[in-house]
Amino acid sequence: MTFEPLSRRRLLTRAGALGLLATIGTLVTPRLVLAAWNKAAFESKTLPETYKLMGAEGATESGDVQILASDIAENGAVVPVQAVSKLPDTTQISFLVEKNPNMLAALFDIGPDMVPDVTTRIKMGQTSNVVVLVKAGGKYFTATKEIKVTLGGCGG
Amino acid sequence: MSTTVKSLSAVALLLVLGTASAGAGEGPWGPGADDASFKAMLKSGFRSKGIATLARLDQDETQAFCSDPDNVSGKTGEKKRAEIEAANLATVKWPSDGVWLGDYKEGEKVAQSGRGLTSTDKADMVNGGNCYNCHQLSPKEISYGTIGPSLYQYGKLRGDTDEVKRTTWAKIWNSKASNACSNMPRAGHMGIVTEKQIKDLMALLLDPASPVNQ
Amino acid sequence: MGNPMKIRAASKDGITEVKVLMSHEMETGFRKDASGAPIPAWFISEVTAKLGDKVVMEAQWGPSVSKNPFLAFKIKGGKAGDKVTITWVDSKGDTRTDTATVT
Amino acid sequence: MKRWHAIGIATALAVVGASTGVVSAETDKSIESIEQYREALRDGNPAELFEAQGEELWKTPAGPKNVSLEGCDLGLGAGVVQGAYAHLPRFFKDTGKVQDVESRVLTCMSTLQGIDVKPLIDAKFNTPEKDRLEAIATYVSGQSKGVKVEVSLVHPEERKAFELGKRMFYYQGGPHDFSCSTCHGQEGVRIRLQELPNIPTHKGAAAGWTSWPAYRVSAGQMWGMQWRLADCFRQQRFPEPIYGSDVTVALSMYMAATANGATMDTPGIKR
Repeated sequence: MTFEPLSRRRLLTRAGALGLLATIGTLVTPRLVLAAWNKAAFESKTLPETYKLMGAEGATESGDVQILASDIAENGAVVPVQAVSKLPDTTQISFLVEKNPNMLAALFDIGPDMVPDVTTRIKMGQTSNVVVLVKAGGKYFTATKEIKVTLGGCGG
Repeated sequence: MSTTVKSLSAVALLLVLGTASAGAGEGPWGPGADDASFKAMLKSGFRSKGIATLARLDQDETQAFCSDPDNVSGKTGEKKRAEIEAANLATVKWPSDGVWLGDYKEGEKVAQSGRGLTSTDKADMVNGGNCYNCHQLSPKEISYGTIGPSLYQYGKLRGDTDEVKRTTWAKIWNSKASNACSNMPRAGHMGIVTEKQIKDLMALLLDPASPVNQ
Repeated sequence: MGNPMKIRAASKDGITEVKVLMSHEMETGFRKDASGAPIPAWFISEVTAKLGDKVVMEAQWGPSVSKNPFLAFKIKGGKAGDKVTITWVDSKGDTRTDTATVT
Repeated sequence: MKRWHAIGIATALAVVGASTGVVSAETDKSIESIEQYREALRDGNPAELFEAQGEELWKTPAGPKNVSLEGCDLGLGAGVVQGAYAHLPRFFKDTGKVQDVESRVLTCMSTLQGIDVKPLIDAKFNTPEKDRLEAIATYVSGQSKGVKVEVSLVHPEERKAFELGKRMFYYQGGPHDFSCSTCHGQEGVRIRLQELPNIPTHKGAAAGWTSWPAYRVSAGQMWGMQWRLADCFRQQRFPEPIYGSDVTVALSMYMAATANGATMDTPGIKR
């Protein structure tokens, strides 16, 4: 991928132009850490490396993290996934797909005003484990689920 | 491929439209769907695109017969049906070197692929057999269709006698040889797959080592 | 300037549930066009959600979020009449902001 | 239909021999899981984005005459969009033809806006020109969501379109001998994991007709019935049906009238 994502500063400048300037005061609360787009993590090609670049080495499986998704996706282009954390002080929720060329799909930094319950839709190139990685109390926890991607239609 | 289809399309549409309603008076169509109106609609409604030329709308005798649901259901056309089956059986080309079975692993690939011969495909691409679209074969593939019967354990249930091989080969080469209006394409006869691909499909169905027979 | 988002925000039992549809190609950079030339990556890389003036969520996305992205999340608090504002920025620097009223 | 189905399968079995070993428990589980997947998609259908675009296109002045499509008569009177889709296709006096939503919108673009629609008809799918038409069809269909399908067969041209559509449905051709009926003429069958509506029945026609236009998640595209039919024909290995042509409208008429009484659930979302 050859592009330069906007720096946080530029985002804020743009956002300011859009009338978000008034919120700067809120943005600098310590809870919502404003990281720049983590290019290295999004472009890394192995799970351990991605964890390392996210500062999530040593993440452990936790029953308090849930990944909700159907066992089979009818199409890999759109796979609905929901992550729920029951851990106190959850500040980040990420979705990773083990067998995608780049594992990290999406990362959500959530403030104290959020219920740690996020749903999105991701692309999967093939049947794979999908990992929800949660940061809570400064530590990382995971939940993993295999989602089968099927071939549909007549054209395949 | 193109030669087969061309020779088939040589059978004029006119003949087709005559045959379609043969034995059924006006056919099962209501007012307004007479042959002339239908033909005009086809002519104005389609255009050639890529390898899918307008000639593909010209039917052979089998297609014309099977475009009448009364013929398909057996309500009409009993005698014609037998003639069509005999004519299709006569088209079957048996393996040129006497070898029936190829490589089941290659056969699995042919069975998986539904590609080829559409208006967006190139003429020189390798066509698929479309098998999984309609049949269950290897139990490892959960995404299979049900328009055709399950072929899981096909060989295991039947053995590999010459009779089974002949029947299976004929079914793949020209499905209409045994069932005039089968939903299954005439894979060999219409040039959809090659003789080698059919051998590989034969192995997928009949080789004891094939995943189909586990 | 992308096409408008569709935002729904509904408050129930002290929780505001927000659902967002965004109009975006989300090109991975791995695809090729008809002539075989690679189609460059182009995707929403950052999403910000606010309730009123307060930022509640900041997301970073890669190109494996699906085309025309869907996002659902829950905010503690919020009541009918409050405003929910979503802003996205994509990898070309294009951006879009839309606001919905909580029902 | 029933009889055909029974005979077809019986013959197939006679040829192929008895067939056992279907892993049905696993299949049921797969189907259940796919149903969950589809349910998850229904909550947040990107088709809404296209509906919004279509509405804007409908209401924005365009073409040499610089007028909007708001004066377009979709059959319920000039400017009435609400419920119009549920009554299409229908016969229109001004054109002397039976028209579906797409062909009717083309008429309005031509007469009201003064647009030369030939390039729009000839444009490929998945181009900005065609996407605008799809968006408009999506908007119009959304204005009939929840409305009962009520297509008239009273006018002789409407009856004729229905009968011609029925005949086309069974028409085989191409190297694969496919007709629409090959896949859509039996009850309870699938291609791969995709269930196929049995179009000649009310239930099957309703399942098909009331759920298009639909957002296709596989490619992230918004497909109206014209695109749906064109891609069916592509997969049938037929030549290309011309956008808005009589044959496409006839097939829609056959489906819509067979679905009469069902409730529109558009725009839909599909694999």
